[in-house]
Amino acid sequence: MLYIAAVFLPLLGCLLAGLIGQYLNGVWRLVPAGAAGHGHDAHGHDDHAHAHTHGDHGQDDHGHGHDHAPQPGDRFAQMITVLCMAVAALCGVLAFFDVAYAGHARTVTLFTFIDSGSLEVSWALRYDTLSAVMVGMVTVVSTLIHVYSVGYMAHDKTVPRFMAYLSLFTFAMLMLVTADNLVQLFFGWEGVGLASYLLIGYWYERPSAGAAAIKAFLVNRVGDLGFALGIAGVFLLFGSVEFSTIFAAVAEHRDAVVNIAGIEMRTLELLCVLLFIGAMGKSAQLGLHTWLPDAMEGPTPVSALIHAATMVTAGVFMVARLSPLFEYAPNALALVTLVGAATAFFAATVGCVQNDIKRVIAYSTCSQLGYMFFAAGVSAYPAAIFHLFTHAFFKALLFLGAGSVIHAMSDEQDIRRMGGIWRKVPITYTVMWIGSLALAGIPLFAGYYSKDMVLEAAWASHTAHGRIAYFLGIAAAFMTAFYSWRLLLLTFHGTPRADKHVMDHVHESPLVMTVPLMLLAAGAVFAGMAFYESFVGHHFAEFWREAIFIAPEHHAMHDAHDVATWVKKLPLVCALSGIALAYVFYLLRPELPGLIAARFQGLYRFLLNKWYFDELYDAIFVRPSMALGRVLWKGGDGAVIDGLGPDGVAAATRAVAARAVRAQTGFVYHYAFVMLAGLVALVTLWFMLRAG
Amino acid sequence: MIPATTFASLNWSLALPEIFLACAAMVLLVFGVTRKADPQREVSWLSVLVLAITAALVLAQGGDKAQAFAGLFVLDGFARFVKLMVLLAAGLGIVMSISYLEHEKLSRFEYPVLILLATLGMMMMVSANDLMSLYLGLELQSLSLYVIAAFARDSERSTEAGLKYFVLGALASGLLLYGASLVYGFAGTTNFAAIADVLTRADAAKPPLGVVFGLVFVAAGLSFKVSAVPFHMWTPDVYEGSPTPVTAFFSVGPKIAAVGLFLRVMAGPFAPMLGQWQQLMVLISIGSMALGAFAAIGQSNIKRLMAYSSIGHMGYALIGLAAGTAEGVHGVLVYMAIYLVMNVGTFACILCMRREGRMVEGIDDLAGLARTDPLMALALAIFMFSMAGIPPLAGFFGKLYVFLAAVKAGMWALAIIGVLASVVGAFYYLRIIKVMYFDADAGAFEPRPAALSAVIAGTGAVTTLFFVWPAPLVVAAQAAAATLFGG
Amino acid sequence: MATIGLFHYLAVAAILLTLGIFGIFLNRKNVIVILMSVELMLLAVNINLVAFSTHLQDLVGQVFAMFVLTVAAAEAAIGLAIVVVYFRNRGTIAVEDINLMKG
Amino acid sequence: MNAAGFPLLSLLTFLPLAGALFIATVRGDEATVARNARWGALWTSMIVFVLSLWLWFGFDKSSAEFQFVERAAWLPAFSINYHMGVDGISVLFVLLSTLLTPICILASWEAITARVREYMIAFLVLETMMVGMFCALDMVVFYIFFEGVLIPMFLIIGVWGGPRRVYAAFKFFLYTLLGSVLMLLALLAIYFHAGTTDIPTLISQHNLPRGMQTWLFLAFLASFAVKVPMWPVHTWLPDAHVEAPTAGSVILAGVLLKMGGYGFLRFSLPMLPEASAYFAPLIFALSIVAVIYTSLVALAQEDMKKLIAYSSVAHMGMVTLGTFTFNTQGLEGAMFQMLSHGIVSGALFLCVGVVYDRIHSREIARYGGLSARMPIYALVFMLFTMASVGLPGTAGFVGEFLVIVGAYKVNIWVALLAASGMVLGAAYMLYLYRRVIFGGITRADLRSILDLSPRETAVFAPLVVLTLWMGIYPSSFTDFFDQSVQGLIAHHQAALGRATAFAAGAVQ
Amino acid sequence: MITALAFYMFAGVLVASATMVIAARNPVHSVLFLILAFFNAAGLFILMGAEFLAMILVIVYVGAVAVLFLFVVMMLDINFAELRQGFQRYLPIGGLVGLVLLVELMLVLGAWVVAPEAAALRQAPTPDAAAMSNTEALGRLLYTRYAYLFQASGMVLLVAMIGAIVLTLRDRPGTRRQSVAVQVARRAEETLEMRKVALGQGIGEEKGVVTHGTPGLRPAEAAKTATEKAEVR
Repeated sequence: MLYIAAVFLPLLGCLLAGLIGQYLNGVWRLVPAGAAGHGHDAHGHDDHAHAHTHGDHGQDDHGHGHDHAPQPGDRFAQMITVLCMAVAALCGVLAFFDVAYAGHARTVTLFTFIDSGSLEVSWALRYDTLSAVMVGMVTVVSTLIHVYSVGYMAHDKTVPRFMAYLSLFTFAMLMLVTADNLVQLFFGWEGVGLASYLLIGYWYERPSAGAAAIKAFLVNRVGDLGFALGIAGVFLLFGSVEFSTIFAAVAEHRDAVVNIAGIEMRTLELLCVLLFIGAMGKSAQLGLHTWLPDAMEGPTPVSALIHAATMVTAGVFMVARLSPLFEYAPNALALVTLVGAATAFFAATVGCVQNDIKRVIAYSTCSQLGYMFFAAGVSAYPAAIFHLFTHAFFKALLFLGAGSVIHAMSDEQDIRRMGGIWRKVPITYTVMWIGSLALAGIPLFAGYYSKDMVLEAAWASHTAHGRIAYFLGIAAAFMTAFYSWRLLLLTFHGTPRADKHVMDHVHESPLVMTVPLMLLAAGAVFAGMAFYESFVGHHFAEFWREAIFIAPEHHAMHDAHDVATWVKKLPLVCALSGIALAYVFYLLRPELPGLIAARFQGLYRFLLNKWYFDELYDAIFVRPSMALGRVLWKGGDGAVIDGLGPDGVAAATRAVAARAVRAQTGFVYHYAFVMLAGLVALVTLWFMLRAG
Repeated sequence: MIPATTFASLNWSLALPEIFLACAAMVLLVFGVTRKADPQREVSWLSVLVLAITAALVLAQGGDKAQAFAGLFVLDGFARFVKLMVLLAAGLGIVMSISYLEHEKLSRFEYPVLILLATLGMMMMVSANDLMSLYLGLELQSLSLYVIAAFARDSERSTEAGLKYFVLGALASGLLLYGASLVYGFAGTTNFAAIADVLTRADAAKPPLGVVFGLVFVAAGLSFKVSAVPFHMWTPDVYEGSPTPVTAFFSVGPKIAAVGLFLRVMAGPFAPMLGQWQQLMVLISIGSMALGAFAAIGQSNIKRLMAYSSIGHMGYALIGLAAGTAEGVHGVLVYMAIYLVMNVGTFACILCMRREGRMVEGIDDLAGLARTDPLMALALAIFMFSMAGIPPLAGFFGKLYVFLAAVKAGMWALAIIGVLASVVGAFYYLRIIKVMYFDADAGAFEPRPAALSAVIAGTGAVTTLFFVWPAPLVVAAQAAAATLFGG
Repeated sequence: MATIGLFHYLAVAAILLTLGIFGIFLNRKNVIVILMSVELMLLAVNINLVAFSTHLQDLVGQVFAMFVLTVAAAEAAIGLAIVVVYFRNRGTIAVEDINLMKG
Repeated sequence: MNAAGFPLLSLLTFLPLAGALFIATVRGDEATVARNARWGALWTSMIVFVLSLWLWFGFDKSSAEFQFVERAAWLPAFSINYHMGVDGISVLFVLLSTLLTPICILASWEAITARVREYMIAFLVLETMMVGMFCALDMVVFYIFFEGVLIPMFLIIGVWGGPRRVYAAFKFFLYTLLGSVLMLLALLAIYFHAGTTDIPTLISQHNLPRGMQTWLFLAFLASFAVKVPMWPVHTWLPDAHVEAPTAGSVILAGVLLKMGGYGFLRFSLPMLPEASAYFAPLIFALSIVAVIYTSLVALAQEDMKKLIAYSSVAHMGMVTLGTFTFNTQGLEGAMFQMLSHGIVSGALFLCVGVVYDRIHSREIARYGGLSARMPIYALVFMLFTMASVGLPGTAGFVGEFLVIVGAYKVNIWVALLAASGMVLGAAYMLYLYRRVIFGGITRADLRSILDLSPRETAVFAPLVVLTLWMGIYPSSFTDFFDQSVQGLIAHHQAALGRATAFAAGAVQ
Repeated sequence: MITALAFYMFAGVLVASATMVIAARNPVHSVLFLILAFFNAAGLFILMGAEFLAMILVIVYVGAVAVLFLFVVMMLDINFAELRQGFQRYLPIGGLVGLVLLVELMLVLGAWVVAPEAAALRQAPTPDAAAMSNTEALGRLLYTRYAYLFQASGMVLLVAMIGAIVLTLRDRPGTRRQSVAVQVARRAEETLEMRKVALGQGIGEEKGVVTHGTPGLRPAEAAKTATEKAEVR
C-alpha cells in the first residue's frame, strides 16, 4: 500500500487539482447548446488578465506584482497537491529505508498492460534499492518544489493547472523509476516528456514557450526512437521485456550476434547503444542536448524540477537500471563514457559565457549529467547514482534560488543587469552560496563527495576512455567552479546594474519559498556526508544488492578508493582555481572578461552560441524537413502522383472523350463508312490472325 | 421431292403467342381506324393488355425445346425468357408513351400498333431457327422501328433520326443478308441446326473462308442492331432525335431481342466456329465498352448520354457472348434483364423532365432536382448508381455475372478492360447525380404523370431491392441459358 | 470464259454489293440515291441466293430471294415515306444537310 | 454459434436501414422533419450500439472461430449464401462502427442544417454497409457491402461538403471504385478456382496455386491499398477529408480506412499466404514511404483537416507494415492501431469540426491561442494529439509499439524507418497544436469563441474514455483478437511450410 | 456459248448501269439506270433458271418500286444543279476500303467450296423442270413449308403500309371529304328550309352567318358540319 501510494498519490493530486480545482475556477464551464459561436464571452476578465500579464513579456514571469486575484480553485489545488505530495514523500522515504536499509525489495503487480503473444507486459511497481533511492529523492524534492510553487506561482491565473502538471510530472517520474519492465519504463519516460512539454509550454501565449516545448518533446522523441527500438530488440533477443527475466537471461544471450548493414556485431552492444540513445535524449547528452537550455521558457520551479531532480536524470537511472545489460556490452559502455565526458566538457564551456541566470544553471546541469554518465560508463553505477542524488539537492537549490532572485529582481534574468543585492536577499544569497559550493565540489558539501567519487572511479577504471573522461571532467570541474562564481559574483556582488526602480523593489521571498530553499540547502550540505558510505563506500554492494550489477572484471568502484593522491586532490585544486579566476574577473578586474572576449572573438562567439548546435540542426533537419515536406506535397503529391494519377488520367480521359465525340460527325456517309471500315477491318484482322 | 407438309405438322401452336399478337395487332388497327376521335389512349391500354395476354401465353408454354413450321421456328426456355423481357419492355414502353404523345400532339393510335408489330418481329427473332425467319423477324421489327423513330413527323430531329436509322439499318440488313447468302451457299441450308451440323463436321482449324465471311457479315448486321462498336454510329443521333418514349423503347426492346438473336445465332449455328468469332466478339465488346465509357463524358443531352451508355452496356453484355459458354449466356440474360429495368426507369425519369410545357433534355436541366423533387432524384440516382454497377443495386449483379463468365473463360484482358471501362463509365453516371444533388436549383419540373411515377417507383424498387432475393431471376436465366446449349 | 460457273455470278454479285456500298458512303447528293444503292445491295444478295440455289439444286435459295424481294419493296416504301416527311420538314434531302445531331 | 439462435448480426446490419426508412417517411414542415430526422437517426444508432454491446459481452474470446454465425440461402444455384459472422478480427470493427455512428450523428446535430433528413438517411445507410461488411462471411456479400459504402459516402461528401466537394467526391468515388473492381475480378477467380465464395471455407482450405496467388494478391492490393490508403494511391484521402463534413471525415477516417486493413487480414493473408510473403517487402517499402513521406507532407500543411488526413496515411502505413510482419506483435499491433486510429483520428476530426463550426475555417493560420478561451477544448485536443503522437498511456501507443516490435522481428531497418514516424508524427501534430491552441489570440472573432457545449462534450466523452482505456488497459481489447491472430499466423505458417516443402521437393 | 455471251452481256450492262445509278448527277437518270439494272438482273435470273423470280423482279421492281422511286424523285423536285459534289474528295479512302473489301470477297469467292454435306441437307431440292415448273415448285413450298414466313412477310408489308400512311398522310385543313354516312343519313327536312323572303330585304337576321356556313344551311347545321370536318382525319 505504501509503495502504491508513493506512486499514485501524485496522480490523484494531479487529477483533483486539474479537475476540481479548475472546476472551482470556473474553467470547465460548458457552453449551452446553441450558443456556440455567437455567445457572450464568458471569460472576459481572463482575457484581459492574459493580455496584460503575459502578452509581451519575453522574460520569466510568475505573476509577481500583478493584480491577479486568487481564485477559489487555486487554494484547493495548492493544498491538495501539496498534501498528496507530502504523504507521497513520507511514503517514499519510508519505502526508501524499508527497501534500501531493511532489504525488503519487492515487486507490486497491478494488472495486465499489454498481452500480445509472448509479449506480456504488466503494470507493476518494482522496488529495489535503486528504485527506492529514486522514489525517495523524487518525492522529497518534488514536495519541496510543490511548496515553493505555492508561493512562486501564487499570482498566476491558472494555478490548478500548474499544480496538476507538477503532480502529473512527479507521477510519471515515479512510474519511470518503479517500472518493472521496459514498456512501463517507457510509459514513465514518455510521461515525463509529456509533462515537461506541458510545463515548458505552460505560458502558451509566448511563441518562444511553444517552440521550446515542441523542441523538448521532439528531441526527446529522437532519443525515444532509439529507446523503442532497443525495447523491441530486447524483446526479440530475450523474449521478454521484464527486467528480472531479462537480467536472468543476459548471460546466455551475451554472445548473440546480429548483422547490421554488413557489419557483424554483438546484439547486446547494439541494444545497449539503442537504449543509450534514449538516455541521451532524456538526459540531454551532447547531440541531443539542445532542448534543455530552451526549456528554461518554463516557470522556474519547473526548470528546477525537470532539470535538477528528475527528468534529466532518467537517462542515468536507465543505464544504471540496465547495468546487467551494459556490463556485457563494453563497447557501448565506452561510448557512454565518451559521450558523458564530452557532454561534461562541452556544457561547461558553454556555461562559462552564458548571461541568463537559468541558462547558466541549465548548462551546469547538462555538464553534471555528463559526469554521471561517464561514471556509469566506467561501471561505477553507484557513483553515478550518488552524484545524481546529491546533484538533485544542490541543483534544485540553485534553480529555486535563481527563481527567488528573479522574483526579487522583478523578472530580470540577465546576470549582467543584476549585482549588489546580497544584502537585500540574505537567505537567497546564502543558499545560493551553499548550492554553488556543493556544485563546485568544495569539501564537506554534497557535491564534493559524489563528484570526486566519479572522477576517481573514472581514473580507476584503467581504461583509455576512463582516462579521457577523467581529464575532461577535471577541466569541466574547473569551469564549473568558474561559472558558478561568475554567477554568484555578478548576481549578488559588485555594484547594482539594474535600474533604480527595480532595485527599490528587491526584497526577500516569502517564507513559503524560502523554507524549501533552506531544506534543500540542508540537503546540499549533508546529503554527501550522510550517504557516502552506504552509496559508494567500501560496502556499496550490500546497499545496492541486486539492483545494480557490476561484472566481476570491472573494478572501478573498488579501485576508486585507492587512487593516487594527486588524482584525489586535482579536482579540488581546479575548483579553487576556478573560483579564484572568477573572483579576479568579476570583482577585481571587471574589464578583463570583455577584453578577453574581444581578443578571442571567434572562440567567444562559438561558445556563446553553444557551439552552433541549434543552427546546425536547423540547417540539417528542421529546414530541410519543412522544405522537403512542401516539395513532396506540391511536387510529389500534387504534380507527380495526382498529375500522373487521378488528375492526369482524368485529363486524358477528357481528351479521349473529346476525340471520340468528334468522330460522331452527324453525317450518314461517315457513319456508313465507319461501319464498312469496321467490317473490313474485322475481316482483314481475321485474315491476319489466321495467317499468323 | 418436296416433303409433304400438313397443317398439323406445322406444329403451329408453339407460335400461339405470336399468332395472337399478330391478330390482336390487326384487330386494334381496325378498331383504331374505325373510331372517329383518335383512340390512342384506348388502343394503348388495350395494347398493354394484349402484351400481357401474350406474356401469359408465353408463360403458359412449358416444356422442352420444340420446333415448329418445319424447323423455321424454335421454342425453348431461352426464347421464352427473352420474349418475356421483350414483352415487358414493350408494355412499359407503351405505358410510358401515352401521356407524352398527348402532350406532344402526337396522339395517334398507330403508335401502339406499330410497337405491337415490332414486338412481334422481336419475338420472331428470338424464336428464329432459320436464316429466313431471322431475316423476316428482324425486318419486321426494324421497319416498325424506322417508322416510330420518325413518328414525330413534323419534327426535324425526329425525321432525321428516322432517316439515319433507316439508311444505316438498311445497309446493315444488306450486309447481314449478304452474309446469310454466303452461309447458305456454303452449307446448302438455312436451318440453324443443319448449319451447325455442317460446321461441326468441317475442319475446325481450317474453316472454309466463305462461311467465315458470311459469319462476319451476319455478325456485323447483328452488331448494328445491338449498336456495338463499330456499328454503333446511328445510336446517339437516333436516340437524341426520336421522341423520348421511342428512345426509351429503342434502348430496351430491340436491344434485348437483338442480343437474344445474337446469342441464338452465335451459340447455335455458329457455335462450332467459336474459335473464329470469339476474337471478333472480344474486339467488339472492348470497343463498345470503351466508346460507351469515353464518348458519354462530354455529353450535355441526357438522351444522347443514354445512347452512349447503352453502347457501353451492350459491350458488357457482349462479354458474356464472347465467353462463348453457358455461363456467358446466363450472364448476358441476367444483364439484359437488369438493364431493362434500370433503363426503363431512367427513361421514365427523363420523360418527367418537362418544364413550361416542353420537354427538356439537357443534363443541366436536372440541376437541384434533389430539392425540387427528391423522390425522382432518388430514383434517378439509384438508376445511375446501378448503371455504374455499384452494389448492392441491381446493375452490379448484371456486371457480376458477365464478368463471372469472362473470368471463368479465362478472358482476363477482356475482364480487366471491362472493369476499367466501368470505372470510367461511372464518371458520367456520377455526373448526373452530381447535377441533381450538388448543384443549385434549375427550377421544378411539371408534375409527374401517374403512369410514369408508377413505372419509376416499380423499376426503382426492383433495382434497389434486387439484391434481397436475386435467386428467381438468376436461376431462371440460368435455366434459360442452359436450354440454348442443351441441344 | 467459256463455261459460266457459280463464281461468275458470285463475282457479279460482289461487284454489285461493292457498288451499293460505294453508293452509300460516297454519295453526297441525294438520299434517294442511297435508297437505290440499298436496292442494289439487295439485288446482289438475290443474285447470290439464286446462284447458290441453282448450284445446289435447292429451291430454298429462291424462296429466300423472294422474301428478300418482298421485304425490299416494303423497305423502299418506308424509306421513301421517311424521305418525304424529311423533305417536308427541311426542304432538302441533300445528304450533307442531314446533320442536325452530332457529337 | 450464437446460443439463442438470434440473428444479431443481421439485426445490427439492417436496423439502421429500417431507421432510415422510418426517417424517410416523416412528414411535416422542414423544421419538423429535420428534428425528427435527427432524433430518429440518433435513437436508431444508439439502439444499434446498445445491441452491439452484446457482441462485446457475448463474444467468446477463447475461440478463433466465427461466432454469431448466420447462414441463409441466397443464390443457391451458385452456392453463394448470405453468411454472417464475426471472429476476433472483425468483432471490434463492428463495435467501432456502431460506436462512431451515433457520435457522428451527434456531431452533425447543429453543423448540418440543410437537407437533414437525407443526411441522416445517408449516415444510417452507411452504417448498414459498414457493419454488414465487417460481418460478411461470403465474398460476394462482402463485396456488396464493401462497395455499397461508396454511395452514401459520395453523397455525404458531395452534398454537404466544402467548396471543392465535387472534385473530392468524384476522386474518392472513382479512385476507390477503380481499386475495388479489380478485387471483384480476383473474387471471381477465387470463386472459380475454389467453387465457393464462403470465406471460412476458403480460409481453411488454402489451395490456390502460387502463380495465381500473385495475381490475386495484386488485385486485392489494388483495392485495399486505395482504401487504406497506401502511398502512392493516397491522394484522394486528403481531398476527401478536407471537403467532407466533419462527421463524414470522422467516419471516413474512423471506419472506412479500416476496410482496407481488414481486407488484408481477411483475404490477402489467409487466402494468399505465399503471395503475401512474397510481396511483403513491397508492402514494407510502401508503408515506410507512407510513414515518412506523408509525415513530411503533413508537416507542411496549412489546413487542419488535410494535416490530419496525411497523418492518417502515415498511421495506416504502420498498419500495413504490421500486417505483413506475420507475427503476433505486428498483426496485433496493426489491429490495435486500426482501432485506436479509428477512435483518435475520428476524434481529431471532431476537434477540427468544433472550431470549424464556430469560425468556418480550417486554415491553421486562422487560429491561435484557443487555449485561453477554450480550456476544455484545449485539454481534449491535447489528449488526442498525444494519442495520435503515440504517447504511452493513450490508445495510439500500443499499436505503434507493437508494430515496431513486430517489424523489428523482421528487420531492424524496417523498424527503424517505421519508428521514425514517432518523431515526425510528434513534429507535425505538436506543430499543429501549437499553432492552433498556443500563442496569443490575435483575431477578433477568436476573442469571443466559446468552449465546448454539453452536446460536444457528450460527443467527446466516450472517445476520451476509450482513448485512455485503450492506452492503459489494452489487453482488454487485444484479448478479443488474440486467438484469431494466433490462428491466422498458424495458418499462414502452415501454408508457407507446405509451400516450402513443395518447393524443396521440386528442387530435389 | 450463247449462255456465256448472254451472261456477259447481262452482267456487263448490269454492272455498268449500277455504276451509273450511283454516279449519275441527275437522280431521275439514276432511277432509270436502276430500272435498267433490274432488267438485266432479271436476265441473269433467267439464265440461272429462276424464271419466276425474274418475272417478279420485273413486275414488282420495275413496275412498282422503281416507279415509286421515280415518282418521289419527281415529286420532291430537287434542283440537282445545286447539289454539292463531294464525290471525288472522299474517293481515295472510301475507294480503298471498298476495294479491299472487293478483293477480299473475290479471294473468298474464287476459292469457293460447298460443304460436302450440303447436298444431303437440301431442304427443298429443285424438282425436275419437266415435272414441275419453277413457279409451281415455289408456290408449293411457299404455301406449305414456308407459310409461317409467308404470313410474316405479309406482316412486313402491313407495317410498310401503316408506316407509309402514318408518316405521309395528312389532312390539310380545308380539304373536303365525302362522309357517306352523313350523306345517307341526311333527310330533306333537315336540309331544306323554305322561307319567304321579303323583297329587297334578304335574310336579314342571318347575314353574318351565311357567308361562313354552307349556303343554304341553317347556322346550327353549319356548325355541326364544321365539327365533323374537324374530326375526320
